[in-house]
Amino acid sequence: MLEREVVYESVLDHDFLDEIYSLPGGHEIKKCIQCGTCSGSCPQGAVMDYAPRKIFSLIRAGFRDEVLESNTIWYCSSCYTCAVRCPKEIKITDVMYALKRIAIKEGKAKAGRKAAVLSKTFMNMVNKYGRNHETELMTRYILTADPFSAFNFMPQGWRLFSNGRLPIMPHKIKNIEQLRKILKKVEELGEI
Amino acid sequence: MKLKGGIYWGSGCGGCDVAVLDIHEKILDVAEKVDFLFWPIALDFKYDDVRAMDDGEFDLVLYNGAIRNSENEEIAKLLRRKTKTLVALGACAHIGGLPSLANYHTKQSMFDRVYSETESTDNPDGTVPLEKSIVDGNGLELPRFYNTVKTLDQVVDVDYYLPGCPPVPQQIVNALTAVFNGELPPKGSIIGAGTRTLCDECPREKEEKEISEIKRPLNMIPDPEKCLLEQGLICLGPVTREGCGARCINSGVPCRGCYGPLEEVHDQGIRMISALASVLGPKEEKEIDAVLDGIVDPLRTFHRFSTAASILRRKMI
Amino acid sequence: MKYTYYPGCSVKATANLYQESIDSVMPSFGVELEELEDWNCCGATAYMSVKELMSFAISARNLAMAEKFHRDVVTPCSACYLVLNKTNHYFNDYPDMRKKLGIALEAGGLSYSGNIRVRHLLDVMVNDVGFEKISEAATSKLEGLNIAPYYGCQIVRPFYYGCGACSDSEDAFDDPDDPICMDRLIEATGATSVKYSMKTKCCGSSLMGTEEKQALKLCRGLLADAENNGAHCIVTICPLCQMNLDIYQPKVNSLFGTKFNIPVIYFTQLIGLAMGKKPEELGLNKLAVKMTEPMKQILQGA
Amino acid sequence: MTFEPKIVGFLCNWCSYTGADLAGTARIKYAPNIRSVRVMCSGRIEPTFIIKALFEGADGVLIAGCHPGDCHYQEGNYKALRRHRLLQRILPEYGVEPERVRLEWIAASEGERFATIVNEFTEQIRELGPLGVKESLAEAMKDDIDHHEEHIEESGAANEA
Amino acid sequence: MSERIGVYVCHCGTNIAGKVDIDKVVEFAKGLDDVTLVREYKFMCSDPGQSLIQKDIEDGLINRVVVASCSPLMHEKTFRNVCTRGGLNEYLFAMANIREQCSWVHVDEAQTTEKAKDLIEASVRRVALQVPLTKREVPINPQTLVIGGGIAGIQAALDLADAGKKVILIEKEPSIGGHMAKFDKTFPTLDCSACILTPKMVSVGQHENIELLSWSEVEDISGYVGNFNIKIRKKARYVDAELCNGCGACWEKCPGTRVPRKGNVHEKLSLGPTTSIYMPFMQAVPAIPVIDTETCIRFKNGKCGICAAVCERNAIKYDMEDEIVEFEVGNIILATGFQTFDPEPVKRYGYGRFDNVMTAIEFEIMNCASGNTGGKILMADGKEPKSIGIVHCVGSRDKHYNEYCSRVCCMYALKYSHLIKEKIDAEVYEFYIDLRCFGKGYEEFYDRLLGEDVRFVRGKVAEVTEVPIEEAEKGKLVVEVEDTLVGMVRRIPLDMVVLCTGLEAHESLPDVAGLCSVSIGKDGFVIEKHPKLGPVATATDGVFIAGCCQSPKDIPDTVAQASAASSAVLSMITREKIEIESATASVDEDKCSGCKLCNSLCPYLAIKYDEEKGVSVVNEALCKGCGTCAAGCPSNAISAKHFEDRQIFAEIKGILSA
Repeated sequence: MLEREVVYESVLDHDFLDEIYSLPGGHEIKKCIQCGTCSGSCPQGAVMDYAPRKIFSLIRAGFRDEVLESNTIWYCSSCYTCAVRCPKEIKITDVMYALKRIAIKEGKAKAGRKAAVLSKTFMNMVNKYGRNHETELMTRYILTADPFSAFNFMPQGWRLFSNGRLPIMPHKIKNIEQLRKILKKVEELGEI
Repeated sequence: MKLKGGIYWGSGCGGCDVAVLDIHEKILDVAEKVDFLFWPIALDFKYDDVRAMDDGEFDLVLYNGAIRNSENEEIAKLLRRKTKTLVALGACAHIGGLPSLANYHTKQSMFDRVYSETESTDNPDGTVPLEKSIVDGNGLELPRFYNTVKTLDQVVDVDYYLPGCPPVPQQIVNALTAVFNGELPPKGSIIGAGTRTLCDECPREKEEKEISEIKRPLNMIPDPEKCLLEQGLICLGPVTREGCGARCINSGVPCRGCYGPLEEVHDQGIRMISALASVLGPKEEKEIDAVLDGIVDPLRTFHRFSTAASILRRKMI
Repeated sequence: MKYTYYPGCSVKATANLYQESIDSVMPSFGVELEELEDWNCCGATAYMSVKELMSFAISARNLAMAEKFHRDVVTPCSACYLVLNKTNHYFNDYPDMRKKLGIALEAGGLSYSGNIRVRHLLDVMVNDVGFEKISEAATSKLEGLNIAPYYGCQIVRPFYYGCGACSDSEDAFDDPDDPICMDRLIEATGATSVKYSMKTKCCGSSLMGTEEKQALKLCRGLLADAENNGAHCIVTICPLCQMNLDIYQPKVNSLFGTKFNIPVIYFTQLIGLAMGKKPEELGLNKLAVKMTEPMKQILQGA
Repeated sequence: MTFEPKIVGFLCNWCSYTGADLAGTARIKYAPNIRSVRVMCSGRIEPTFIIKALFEGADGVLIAGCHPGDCHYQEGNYKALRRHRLLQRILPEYGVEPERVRLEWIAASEGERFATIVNEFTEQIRELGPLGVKESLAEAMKDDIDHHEEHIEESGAANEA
Repeated sequence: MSERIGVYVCHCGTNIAGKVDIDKVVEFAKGLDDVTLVREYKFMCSDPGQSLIQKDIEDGLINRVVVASCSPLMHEKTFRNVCTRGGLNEYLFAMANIREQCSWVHVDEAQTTEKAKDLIEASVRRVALQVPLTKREVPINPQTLVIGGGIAGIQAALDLADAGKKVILIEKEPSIGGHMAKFDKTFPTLDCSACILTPKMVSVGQHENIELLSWSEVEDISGYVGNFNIKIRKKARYVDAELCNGCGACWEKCPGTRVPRKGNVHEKLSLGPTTSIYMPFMQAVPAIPVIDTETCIRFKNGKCGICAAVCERNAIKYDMEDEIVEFEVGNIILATGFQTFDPEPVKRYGYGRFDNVMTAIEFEIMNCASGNTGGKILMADGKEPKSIGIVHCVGSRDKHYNEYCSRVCCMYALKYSHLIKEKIDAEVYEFYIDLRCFGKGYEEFYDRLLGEDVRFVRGKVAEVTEVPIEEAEKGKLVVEVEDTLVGMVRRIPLDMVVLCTGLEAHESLPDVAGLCSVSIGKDGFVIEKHPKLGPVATATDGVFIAGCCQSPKDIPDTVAQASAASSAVLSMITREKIEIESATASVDEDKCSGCKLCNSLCPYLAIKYDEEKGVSVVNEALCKGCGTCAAGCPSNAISAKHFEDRQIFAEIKGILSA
């Protein structure tokens, strides 16, 4: 968290709200009434730098770095409880996704370094095979994110393996070319 | 002095000519009063005979059939010049009639269909009629086939309209009698038909309407006493001019609208859409659609005879 | 009843026991699941965190391929269920998105009109098959077996806004806060559904890989409430929930000093047990937390 | 010049016209392509009006009435809905995209919604391009002898008489 | 006939002129067919503006008028009056809306100007085809129907009756009094609800000008302003009102148990006896019991009859049947009131699952001295709670339920805090989002509460749960909420939770509103004629509204609106006559073939088939001019006056002519 005694307008990014607002799913965020239903409902609220409600306040005020560098977005586990309950029907979970994407893109995902690595690894896996290969995913993720944590994952991996739940070979879809063409086209079109 | 008359057959089925003959022995009375100087279906006169006449020499010309090709139009214009009174006889000349259903297609698509695509076509060389061709060294010219079928009054000025497919013979007699007696209504009027809709003539019992299912005549035997529309049959009676004597209705067949719309009704078919949709039972989109699914080919059903006279007249191209 | 089946990646791997039980149980109810040929990953939550349009595009590939069969798509995985539904809604709700996805699919020779309904296998079981048939098939009544119905989060929030009152979301088949269909399904098998207030609370899902301690804490809460309410086992409907609660249960115990020993099984396995099928047939031998003695006794009694 | 769609709106007096007024009172900006015709009830709107508007040069027609259940005259809007459903079935046969004739429920309180719908609809029509009934009809007449633009004018006038 | 049309273009200050090039528009209008003069003025609706038009008419310069200014909904009447004053039939006037739907909503000046031109051309073409219509007058029946006997209906009925006018007051419950009869104290003055309401109820019961029909429902309303025909169903009470003296012997001996309706009334709580024959509460007016046939043993199996046996006056009549009575009235006041939001679908708050989660109205009844806890605040197990949480905005300000704010909840919630503090020694938590204390003395009341040790937590409650995490939470209800001012999520164990459910329009409103053709907004409340300037009238002449059928209100506002409605009715009655719609439909009998297609289209049953003539005819007194029949008539025999086909075609042609 950045420490400031007084916040000067000049350091705030007043386009941030519109940046989020213009995304699909972001259009309700201006309607937030700061009721706190989201924060109160969030299973991770307690360990977040800012609970979801505060994130919306920060976005609104233009605290771009605080939001993107917070651990909040990386603690969101996509349970959608907040989104279901939000009286203004703000797609909170989707806003979190949007923030994750911006943070990754701009290299601000320090607090979520591991999550970002996991997500990227996952994406590459899918782009490569068309499907997720859990064994390879975890191996690659651990090696990239934190090789020393490997021992921490071993008991679980063993439990899966010994119970016949860990396939060694990945499954590649037959028409991976088609999938790649689609992805290539998306790349050309650019994100929304 | 005998009147000079002519009857011409444009794009039609010839039914109107037959209807004229269907006045039976009264044709003698007519013949007594009228000298027919042009009637291709019955008498051997040539176009040049007409061209040789003075302008306005005919007292009366009955033109039946729509304007489908350049010949129809050319002769319509010729006859217009040569006659004092021009009557559009029958649905085709009046509102386009069945031929004008072709307006939902283009000339090209019709030619493709007729000369190469139909199941029974045997045309290995792909021969299609050409406007100009050389046959045995001689030039041959065919009338130009138009993209759009038109009513008579869309190409020439028309004095009176005698609707119906075909018109009721008695109405033809009445109309001719009126001409003989010089008792014609103002120009542009409909003669030989009433001013209200067919429901006025229809003897069936009518109640308040709420239609929850559309049926087809082939699937049911209608109650002989009750309004056909109320029984779910698409009957164009409510949007069609009376005058036919409810012939179809009396035979248990719903009206198809050949007498055309009433005065000030701009589009007979669209009017029917409004009227019919107004009295459907359901309120939910899905249920409405379910009822509407029962109408096979609504556009052509509602505009069976009146396409050429309708507001849009044809499919966009 | 024929459906297009979209198993999802986990069901083909770490949750293969789920698939085994589905294969074993479903034919008895006349539920025919024809697997969508050459399906690809739905993108889950991770893909969405990096690229949005791409994640919708890969997800839409599945829907486009499924559309030509004009059947509902059924998936046993809550995450796939949510993501595919979400794709549908974004596709239909945002014209710009629809346009771009259309172009992208076209590049792959596909097209999609947005009209495929995606359903969870649980929905099919309770609404198309019905409790009555389940009850009829449950020849070995599981009397005395106390079960905590654990729905997890994503299944009850298929399209998460507008479904607070449930009725206005066509996808929702149960309440997002207090679903009851699995409770009733459990009762239909003859077992007892225990009061389980944590039925829709999050298990931590993918946080288990990144913020393990937090995820384990959530699992502890879920296990504790089940134990406190006297559950012999937990029944779930989602591969990830099952993995977190099952594979990580020993770790929860070691971290928090608890002594949980609660098997976490799939609802299809439960139905199979009620039908008198052998545990191996249902993949129950693949559980990390094995069936407990009291459970076995009840099953033997049944 | 870019194509500026011409849109005719048939608005019911009680809900939709009032809603459109509200957009004005609230100064919500929207595309200037719509011109409204006020009728007392959406039930007054005849499909003939719509076809006529297309014939006169409209590229799109918006019909707006009270939400179901809110009709000031109880059920006029249901009649509008049914007519619209039926009309939608025949438009493609004319070669007119059904999207060009849109039915919406707009309440007196929904100024913003009115503006959104108009913007959306305008863009949709812009994408579809000009309808050009008159041009199309002229095109269809091209190979007729003595073809003159007047014929269309005349027949238009005849229809109106 | 050559028309001489005058076009008047209004600048509306800069409202129009700022965006529309007036000069161009004027130039354009001058070139239109039949237009003989075009004038512009800063404010056409001002006196000088109006005089301009009037003078031109009087001078014989013009015989049709087009004003291009604001919306017809704003000033159509004004300019019609100008025409009338100038001696021109008011239906020879048309308005082009170049402000609300033009200058105010578009950005590009050139395009806005073009649009203004098109709209003016449309009006010019239209007005050329308009025809004079005559105004019609009908007498007004001085009797008034008031629907609903809550405080709104009571106040309106008394005001009218005191002015010497006859009133029929109908109430669907056995007694009048409405919700106010269930309250103990009223905020912010804390005066006793019964003490101020009961005298009014008694006056209603005794007033010579009021015919009170309780336990009755409106069956049908037909007719129009000044002349409504009303059918009312008097439901069978099974007690003869003439004979009963309200002694209470019947319900004291009744063995049946009534289950109070779901929704507003908790099963365990009731003001009156919970027997099958019952009085809703002791101060009921009329003080006559009713038999609840659903639970009455006699009605279930015929085996009882105790009430009839104990009734000394033989007032019990099991064979009583519903009765339909008819009235004629000139005006109607809707006062159907409210019901509270049913919180059961909000599963996370646990209503219906946890015994000690209750709704506001249940808490009111619990606090009411005549309720069956005798005014004591008790938990389900009969013990006094040690801590109570009051949850605001339940079902309110929430897109899933009701988007609006119910206005009264904050205040009654504060009242509860006060009552709790006054009655028992319990901790009270108010979970609020915003405290809206805007009325007279309201903020002062809040200020007072702040001093009464109430714990205010700003945050919408996320969940009420029974799952304990720590020892202190065992056996309690735990509220999970983010204290948004602190920024922390808190878990607060409580004994009792009161849900401040919002107000919704009463479930009977849609039916009743439908009967009198009044529109309901998407919030479920009646749409008033004008939100600011016509708050008690509706779009249907002769139908007025009072109280919560229009929007959530507290008692002072309700009473004020009820008095306003009755004074509006009085001013109608005093006029004795009223003008009715001239722009009706009419059938051209020469064209009508009697197909009867239109007969079912009219919502007002104004079209009847004339057997003799064989045509359908419109009863113009009933016709409201919607024009649906004209659109449906297959033979064009029906025309909608002032909205004739040719006029609309001209308008279409006009707007598309550019």
